[in-house]
This record gives sequence, structure tokens and C-alpha cells, in this order.
Amino acid sequence: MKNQNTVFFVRKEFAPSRPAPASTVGVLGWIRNNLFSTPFNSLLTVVVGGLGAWSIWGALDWLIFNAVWVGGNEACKANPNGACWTFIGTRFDQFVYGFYEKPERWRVDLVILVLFVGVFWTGWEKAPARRWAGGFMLILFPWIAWGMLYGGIFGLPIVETSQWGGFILTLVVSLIGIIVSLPLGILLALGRRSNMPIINSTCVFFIEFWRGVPLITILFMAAYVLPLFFPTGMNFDQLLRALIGFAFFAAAYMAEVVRGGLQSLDKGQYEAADSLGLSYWKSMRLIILPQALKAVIPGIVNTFIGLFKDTTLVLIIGLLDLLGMVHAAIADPNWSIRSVPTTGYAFVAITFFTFCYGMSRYSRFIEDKLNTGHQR
Amino acid sequence: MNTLPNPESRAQPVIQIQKMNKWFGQFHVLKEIDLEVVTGERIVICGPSGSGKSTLIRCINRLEEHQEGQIVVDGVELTNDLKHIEHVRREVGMVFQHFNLFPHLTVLENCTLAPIWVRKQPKAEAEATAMKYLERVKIPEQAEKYPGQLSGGQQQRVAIARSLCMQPRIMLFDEPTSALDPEMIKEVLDVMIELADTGMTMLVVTHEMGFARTVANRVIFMDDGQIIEQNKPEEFFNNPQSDRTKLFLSQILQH
Amino acid sequence: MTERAATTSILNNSEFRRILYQLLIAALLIYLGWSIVENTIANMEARDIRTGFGFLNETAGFSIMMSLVPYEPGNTYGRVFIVGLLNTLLVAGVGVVLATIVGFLVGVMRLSQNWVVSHLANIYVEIFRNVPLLLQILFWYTAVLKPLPGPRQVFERNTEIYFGISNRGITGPEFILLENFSFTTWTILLGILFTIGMHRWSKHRQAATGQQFPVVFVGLGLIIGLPILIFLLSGAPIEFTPAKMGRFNLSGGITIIPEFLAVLLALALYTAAFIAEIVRAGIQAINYGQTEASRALGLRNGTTLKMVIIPQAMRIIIPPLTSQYLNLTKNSALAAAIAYPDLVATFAGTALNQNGQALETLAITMTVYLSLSLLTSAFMNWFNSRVKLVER
Amino acid sequence: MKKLFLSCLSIALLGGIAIAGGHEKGTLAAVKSKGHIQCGVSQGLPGFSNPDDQGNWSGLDVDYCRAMSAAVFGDANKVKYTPLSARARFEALRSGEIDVLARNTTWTMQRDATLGLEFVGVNYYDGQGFMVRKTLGVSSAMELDGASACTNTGTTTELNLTDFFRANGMQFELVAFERADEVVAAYDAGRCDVYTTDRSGLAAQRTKLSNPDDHKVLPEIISKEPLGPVVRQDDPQWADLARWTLNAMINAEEMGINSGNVDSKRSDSNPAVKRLMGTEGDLHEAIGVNNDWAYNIVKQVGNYGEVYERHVGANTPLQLGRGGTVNDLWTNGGLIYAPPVR
Repeated sequence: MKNQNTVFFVRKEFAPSRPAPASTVGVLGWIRNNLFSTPFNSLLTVVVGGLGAWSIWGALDWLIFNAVWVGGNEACKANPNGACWTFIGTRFDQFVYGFYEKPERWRVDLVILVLFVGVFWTGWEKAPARRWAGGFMLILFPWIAWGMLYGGIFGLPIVETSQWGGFILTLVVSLIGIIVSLPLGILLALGRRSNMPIINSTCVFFIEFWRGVPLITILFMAAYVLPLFFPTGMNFDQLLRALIGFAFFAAAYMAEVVRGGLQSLDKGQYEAADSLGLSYWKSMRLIILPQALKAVIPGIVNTFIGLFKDTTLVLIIGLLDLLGMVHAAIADPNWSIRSVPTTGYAFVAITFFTFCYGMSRYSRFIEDKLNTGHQR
Repeated sequence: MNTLPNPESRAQPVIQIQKMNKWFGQFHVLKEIDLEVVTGERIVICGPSGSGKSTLIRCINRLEEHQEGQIVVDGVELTNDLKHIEHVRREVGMVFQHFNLFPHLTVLENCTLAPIWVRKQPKAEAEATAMKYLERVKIPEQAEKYPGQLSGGQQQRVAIARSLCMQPRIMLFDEPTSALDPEMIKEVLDVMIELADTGMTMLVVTHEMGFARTVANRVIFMDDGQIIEQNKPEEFFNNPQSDRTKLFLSQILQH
Repeated sequence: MTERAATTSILNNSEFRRILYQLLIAALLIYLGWSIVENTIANMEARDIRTGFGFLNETAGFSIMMSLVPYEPGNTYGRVFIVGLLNTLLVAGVGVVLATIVGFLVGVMRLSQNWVVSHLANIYVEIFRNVPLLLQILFWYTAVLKPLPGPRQVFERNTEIYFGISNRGITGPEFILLENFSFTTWTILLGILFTIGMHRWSKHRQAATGQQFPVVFVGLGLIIGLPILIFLLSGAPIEFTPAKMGRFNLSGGITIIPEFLAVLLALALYTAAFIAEIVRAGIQAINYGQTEASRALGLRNGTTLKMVIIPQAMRIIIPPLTSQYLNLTKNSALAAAIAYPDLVATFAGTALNQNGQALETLAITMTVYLSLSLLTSAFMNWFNSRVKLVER
Repeated sequence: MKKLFLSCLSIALLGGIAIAGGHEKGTLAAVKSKGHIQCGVSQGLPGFSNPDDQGNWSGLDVDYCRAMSAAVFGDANKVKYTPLSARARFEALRSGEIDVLARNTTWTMQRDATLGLEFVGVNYYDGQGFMVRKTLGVSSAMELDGASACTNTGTTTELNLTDFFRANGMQFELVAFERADEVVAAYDAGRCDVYTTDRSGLAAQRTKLSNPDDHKVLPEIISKEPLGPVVRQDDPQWADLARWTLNAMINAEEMGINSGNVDSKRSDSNPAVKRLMGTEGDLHEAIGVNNDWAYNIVKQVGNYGEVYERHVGANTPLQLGRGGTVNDLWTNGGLIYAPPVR
């Protein structure tokens, strides 16, 4: 293009695509763009990256490479600069089952197995009869699981709840929390959107009260004050009382999530339901709730993650959940070793992280799917 | 058309692009671009989507970075030097497809923000200028409203006024009408035509061929990241040379 | 036929139904409330439990390890309540500040174009928000702070210590501000006033002439630099009394107890992970077009942030941020797990245990948190209505 | 006003629990119908109530519960245990969650008179003491000025400790935890210089320290801590049963009846022994048990002395020798004394 000021130009030879200059693409380009694009960025990369690598390496070294995997407490005493996994190993059964009677532990195994199969079945998009599995998990399974764990049915001997502990207790508390809170939360959310003043204000009061106080005061209330509210002779054991408090707490949070879903629905959906002549409950059940709940699945999962983490609080009122068991076990004089508390907490942290992170990935996955569904 | 100033009589080109190449990752998005624009020229750039026309004008105020070649705007070469970039951006206004008004500021504040912070004008002066340009785009009465309260066409006119408040030497338009409803396109085009009449140097990426015919003194057709053909509008539309241009025009003019 | 229609219509009348439902609910609630009250009173009488709030004026008789107001065991339960409340507010207040700083930093890091920085920030967020807070408190306390060496291993007996770390906490000197220190105080106050004035003046000047003035730098100089200068010129009128290593412990000085540190660290780092997500989402919610438009107008990055991005992002960030602050405050109740004497540990814990009046004690405690949360939601409603973007 | 306050609170707390009508039934009948005694114990205090790795409980307090079971059912093993924190124990008893509380609980006037509780006796006379590291070189509690002290929250220990330091004009830092094992862990980690609790507790917890021999118990005893089982105040018959279970164990020791010779003692001619063994008189009916109740206690659990030696005596890890202490029988100059069975 020699004479640029001549307006007319037509290209006869088309320029072929060339690979980008090596400095801008490929590994080098990536490194340049993402790590060293400016002097400040380079400094950040070196300083932050160095710190990050140092701490990640330190953590891995402590947790894996330099950890004690075999032997007893003597081996851990000999190596104070690494995790003491043998401590977890010797106590593993206790961490899972608590003081659940040994010969009866197969019941716990069975419940956990059914739980995981059921959850995966329900969560997996392409599974056959997924609705049935979900219904079973939400409606029938809790009763069966309680019956299996507590006993007294099918001729199973009773295992008192005071013997429950460890991971199984964590599961029981969190599952009861979600199973009770979901229907109760839906009712509360519907009530809060109701135009009947008494119902509306009752639900608002209930929700705001439970959301406004720390869970731990609710657990204290359940442990120390709740018995006063019942007639003499009507007793709940400590676990059941904690469960009541926990479930109400969960319901209030769930109600707000469901309310968000109800609010996000187009007004036209309500009008359409009304125009079809459906009664309130029918229009809710057939039209409004299925859409609203589907929209807030991520919110429900996130609430559940929060509740799952909050189950650890039962430790403060003396119930030995997974964290409680570990916390109690590290006081064992035979294992009074520098690395044991950290190992114990690391074990609990990894367990909770695995579950919570898994669930949050699942919720993210659902969220993305829902988002694409809304796009035109 | 003959009233337009003859580009060749102008001394100094205001934009010079030489052998410019740009990649997005491994994708060669702009290839061997050579372009010179002189003051007062009005250039319409058209081409199929993905041909690189938006990217080209975004390179001119460094919203995109080119990897090879040279871009000189207003005598300043665009490099990583922030001073250069700032200088160029002060002199080059830009109007976006989606307006990009600041929703938290009133129309007047949208217009005075840059003059106050970049040109360091007194507020009263900036506001007077802003009102002048708002009058020119025919919405002075909306000055105290927020962008969310305006229609799309009104918003785009505010966006044009906002750019003009910086008193740029060059205006870039990146598909300014393609996000608008048909009845609003005209109000924006009218403003642009008026602006052209003042002698503003303009580079417009658009598919509004009517606008190109009446306003532009040069039409550039791009495809596949290259400038395929450029010509005066009457020549370009009546007598396209390249097969690709012919194909494009036949498709776009059928509508 | 008409008769049937008449009878059904009364039941199908929606107004009638509304009233009926509500009456039923109200009756149920009144019955529940009444029976609970009856049961409670009956139970309390049967168990000889005292009622009423008279206990607040009784002597507590126990000691509290950390108190912001003077407290001794001879004080009343009412005083215990104040001490606990202040300790809660202290850890929550410092926690909020720390969580905000870390949270914003991590949130901005997550948006960094630097791969290493954004991924490390991401790892931080995922780890800290997916591990129970109580576990984190116990971890900091039991695994990090308690294993620190004891004071007798760190300090020689009778030495004076200006700064020390042991498993009894972080110890610094106690300081007394001498008379001359008032100059410094006045300088700081004047500096603040002057900076406020300067801010206004520079606004006016910018409006009038367009010239900008580096208010931040000059203001920092006035509020920090000048007082330091005055402080030095007036002969550094501050007296440090070092802590002294006694037979068991450091005495004197100011000690930040490990219980406080553990709760603070855990609360701040846990909440920071959530704040980081809020900040990231808030900034990401702003269309990139806003940045491009600012750049195209020639605004510098700093100005773009200050005038365009932050004002918009804050509207999105502040409501969830406030509820995180509230969560942090409520979560500070977990301090009870490691003996930090907050409201729940001292008042709903030790005091409840000693006087046995669980109902009253817990009611007071819950009321405190409930009021905080109602105040917070009132603030959020006010804020939301104030900053709502005007739309058509 | 109180009603209003209570109703607001309770409505908030309870949304949907239907309240069934209450039913009054004696504890003994309830225990018999459910087939076991629910016994509230500590969360782990060696010598008094402590679970082993398998979750089997043992200790002085545990044996008391077993004795009650033997008296009621003729089988010492019909007991289920509920571990309780210091804070939760009284409410657990009052609410009926447990039938009897045997959790090294100090008998005080306030607890007896205002909490709706009935103390049935003393199974261990304790007093609060101090434990320190030997390396501190402290030989008396009076030297503890400026020390940091670990203890349990919600116990009389906390109050006694405060009183002791205040009375002697000494400064201290109180670090109070909810659970006993947390106190021990904190003391063991060096968070505090002194560990204070009942001396029996010191002896028990010392076994949990990483190096028990590095620690010593100071001579001072700063309080009276009579520990004993507790029941609800509203059931006199059950309280009597609880009281006489303990008395039977003490009387048996006094009469020289132990688990080894109890079978032969059944045919003893001594009228006092006959009354205790149920071969004469019908006092057992008053407390609602069979006539062989005391026989079953001694046969299956043992007399007080046996139980003491088994769990806390000189040959246990606690090494709390009994001779010459207040916990010896009154006939040996101690305070262990039971009213006669007649």
C-alpha cells in the first residue's frame, strides 16, 4: 500500500493467518501475560508465589511426606515434625461410631451406605427413577435410618442416643436439620408471603427470632430451658432437645432461601395459577413451589453446607460429634504429643472440607445449569 | 459529497497505522493493517461480524493492545507508555454499542466527570460545556435524570455528548445503533450526522449503509481481519471490486 | 339446590376462610403459649427454681480473666453482664475490622490478572469457608497458641519485658501518657479537623478552578506525620512501664490473652473468606463496559476505581457485608468453647451455672443478639432505599 | 408481666410441638417399667466415673449407680450412663433425663435448697486443692501470688478459688473451661501454673498428664467438698431408696460384710446383720424393693470399703490411701458413718 492517501484500495492477496509471536502465546506468552506483565506484577508473582509455594509445600510435607503412617505413639514421639496419622488410625472406629455398641455397628454402616447411594442417585442427573429416589431419601429414609440406628424395630436392640457419637452423630444432626427444616421452611416462607396478618406476623417473628440469635444460645436454651416447657414426666433426651433447637434454627434459614425463590418467580406465574382456578395449596404444589424450589437449589445446598458446619457446635453442650470426639481424644495422656492436636484437627478439617467443598461444587454446577436455562 | 474536504489537501494525518497485527491468544484477529486518517475524514468501517472491525477501532485508543506494527495517533505512538496512552485517550472519544453510561451518576455528572478529573476544568465550566453538548444532542432537559430513566436512544445520545465534552479531535463509534430499537436509530444517526457537519474526524463501525452513503467520505470493508477494500462511498457501493465485498453488499443490501 | 349453594358459599367465601384460618392459628398459638407458660411455672415451682431478675444485683463471686471495665469478684451479676457484653463487642469489633481488611485484600487478589495471586486467593477462600469455624477456633487455640513456650521458658525471672510472646499471650508495656502528651492529642485532633476542612476546600477549589489537591497525602501527613513530630518535639511524653517476669507469670504491662487471639484470628480469617467472595462478586457484577468507558474518556485507573467502580460496587457489597458483620458478631459466641470470657461464656455460662436461672439469663443474652440483628437489618433497609439505582 | 414475658419467649421458641398432658408417676415405677436406671455421670474422671476404650464405665460413682440397680432389679448391670458437663448436670436431673446424678457433686446449701435437688448422702469427703509443676519450686498455696490458675467453670471450685485468693490478698488469673479434660489439657500445655479442683480430682487427672511425676499437690485444702449422689426433691420414696443404698454399703463395711463373705453372712445371727440382709423385718417394703436388696448390693458391687479400694484406694493410679483420712470409717476416726438399719 504505497500511496496511502489514495482512497481506493483493494486487496488482491489475502494475508494468511500467522501464529502469534512466541512472546505472547504458548507457555512463554502465558507466563508473560499472567505472571510478569508489569514490574509490579512480577514482584507480586515472586513474593506471593514464593510465600504460597512455601506454605503449600510446608503443609504437604507435614501432612504427607514427613508424616508418621505406621507404628504407635512411640513412632509419633520420635517424629514430632510430621502428622501423626497412627493416632487417627487407632481411634478411627471411635471417630466414626462414637460409643455405638460394637456388634451393632453394621447398622451404622448400612445407614451410611444407603445414604451415600441415595444421595448420589438423587444428585446424578441421568439416574433412572431419580424422583423416586429423592422422595425416598427425603420422606422414608429418615425414619428408617432413625429406626436402624436407635433400634427397637425389626427386633433390633436399642442403642441409646447417649452412645452415639463421632461422624454418625454429625450426620444425624445435619440430616435431621435439613429434613425437618425443608418442609418447615417452606411453610414459613409461604406464611411470610401470606397476606393474612396473623399468619404473616407469626412467621416473620419466628424467622427473625431464630435468625437473630447465635446457634449456641439456642442450643443452651434447648439443653437447659426446654425441659421446663414440657409437662412433668415428658422427657426428651439431650440429643433430641439439641435436634429440636437445631431444626428450628435451620428452618428459619431455609425459609429465607425459599422466600427468595418465591420472590424470584414472575408475577405472571401466580396470576396464571389463579386464572386456572386452582386452589391456593394446589397452585402452590403444582405450579409455584416446583419452580421456586428448583430455582433455589443452590441456595438450599449452601444453607445445608452452613448447617453441616454448624453441627460441630453441639460439642459445646457436651455431645460428642466428630469434632467433639477428636477434641476429647487429643486429651489422652498416652498421645500427649506435639503433633497430635494438629493432626486431629487436620483430620476433621479434611473431612469437613471434602463434604462441604463437594457440595459447593455441586451447587455451582446446578447454578451454572440453571443460568444457561434462563438464557435466550 | 463534493463539498467534503479533499483528504489529499490535508497536511498531517491524524491516525497512522502501519503493518499492525493483533492476536487474541493464537487467533490472528487483525492482519497487516495499514490505515491513514486525516483530520476531518469520516470513515465507515463495515464487514461481517468477527471480521475485526471493532477490534481495529479499539486499538486506536488502546482499549486493545496490538502486538506488531505501529499506531500513531495525533503524533503520539501507542506503546505501553501510560503517558502516551493518556494523551491519546484524551484526544479520542468513543461511543459504545451498549452506551456504557455510569448508572450511579446523573446525565450531567456523566458528562462532567472526565472534564473535571482529566481536563481539570472548573465544575461550572464543565457543566456549561456539558449543557452545550446536551443541547446539541437535544436532551438538555434530561440533565438531572439518571441513565436508568432514559430510553436507549436518549442514553446513546448522552454517551455521545459525554464523549464530546472532552472536546476530542477524533470520535470512534463502535456499532452505536445496533443495540437500539428501530425507532431510536434515527435520533442517534441524526446526532451523528450533525456532528459530521461540524467537521469532526469520525471512525464509525456500523451496518447503517444509508449513513455510510450520505456521511462518509471513505468506506472500508473488512473481512477475516484484513482491510479488503476501501473507496469513496459512491464507488464502493456502486462498483465494488473484490468478490468478498460484492458478496457482503449483496447480503446486507437485500434487507 | 339454592340451599346447598348458600351453605357452601359461606365455607367457600374467601374472606370467611381467611378469618377462620387466622383464628385457628391464633388459637393454636395462644394455646401453645399458655400451656408452655403453665408448664414452666408449674415446673419451676415443683423444682423450687427462683424466678425474676433480682439476681442481677447479687454478688457474682467469681473472677473473670479479662475485663475492659474494672471488675472484681465482689461485683454483681449485672456487672458480669456488662463485662461479657464489652468483651463480645471488643472481639467482634476488632474482628470486623480485620476481616474487612483481609477480605477486601483477598477479594481483590481473586480478581487479579496474576494467575498465582488469584489462585492462591481462591485456595484461601475455599479452605477457610469450608472448614467449621469452631474447628478453626480450636485449631488456633490448641494447636497454635497453647503449644507456645511458657513464660518461664522464654523470660528470665525479674527481667523487664517490653515485648514478648508466650503461651500466656502477647505482652507489651503498659504506657502512661504524660502531661505533655496533650500537645500530641491536640495536634491529632487539629489534623483531623484541618483535613476535613481541607477536603472541603479542595472540593470547592476543584469546582472553581479544576485544580486538584492531594488531600489524602497531605491529610495523612497532618494526622500522622505532624503529631509524630510534635510528639518528638515535646520530648516523647509517654512512659512505658515494661512487664516484669515474676515467679510464674509476667506481671504489669498489657497482655493480649491467647483466648482472645484465637477467637479473633479464627473469626476474622473465616469471615474474610466470605467477604472476599462478596467483594469479588460485587466488583464482577459491574459491567466491564464501565471500565472501558472510563478508560476511553481518559480517566486514570485510580480515578476510575474511585469515581466509577467503587461507588457502584459498594452498593452491591454493603448489604451482604453487613450481614457478614452480624454473623461474625453472632459467631463470636463460640468463644465459649475456649474460655474467652465473652457474653455467652461469662453471663450465659458461668453466671448461669452459679445462679441456676437459665431462663432469665438466656433470655437476656438472646435479647442482646436479637437487638443487634434488628439494628443491623434496620440499617440495611435504610441503606438499600438510599442507594437504590434510579430506574424507569 | 412475667407471664407475658414467658409467653412471648415460648411462642418464639416453639412453633409446632404439641404438648401432651403430663402424667405423674413415681421414679421407681418408671425405672422398673423401662428396665434400667439412667445414671448421670461425669464426662470422664478416673476413679469416679470414667469410660474405657470400649465405652464401659467404672468408678466410685458408677458403682453407686450399679448398687442402686442391684437394689432395684437384683442385677447391678441394669444401668445406662449419661455423661454430663458440670453445667448440664442439674437440669438433666430436674428434667427427668436421668434418674440419679452420681457425678462428684458437692453438697451445698444453695444447691440443696434452691435448685429442687435432694442430696442423699456423702460418698466421698473431698476438699479443694492445688497441683503445680515441681519445677516451680512452690511448697505452699500461699506462694501462688500472680499465678495463672486453670479450673472448671460452673463449679464451686471456681468460687472457692476466687475466695481463697481474695482472702489472702493475692492476684491471679483465672482460666476456666467447660470440660474437665480441657482444663487438664490447658494445664498440661502450660497455659496456667496451677490446676485446682477437688483433691480426688487432682489425683485422678494427674494420671492423664504427660508426665505425672513432674507435678505435685500442695498441702492446702481450701474448702469442704462433700461429694454425693443427688436425686430430685419431688420423689421422697426414690430419695429414700437412693439414701439407703449408700447407707447399706457403709453399714455393710462397718459390719464386716463384703462380697466374699456375704453369702455366709446371710445366715448370721446378729440381728443388725439380719435386718440388713433382709432376713428379718420388712423395712425394704417402705423403699419399694425386695428383701434381698442389700445382699444384692454387697454381692454384686461390694461394700463401701471394697468399692473405695477398687477405684481410688492406695493401689489404684489415684493412690488416695484411706487410712487416717476423713474417708475412713467413723470407727477408724474417719467421717464415713451411716445411720442404722432398723
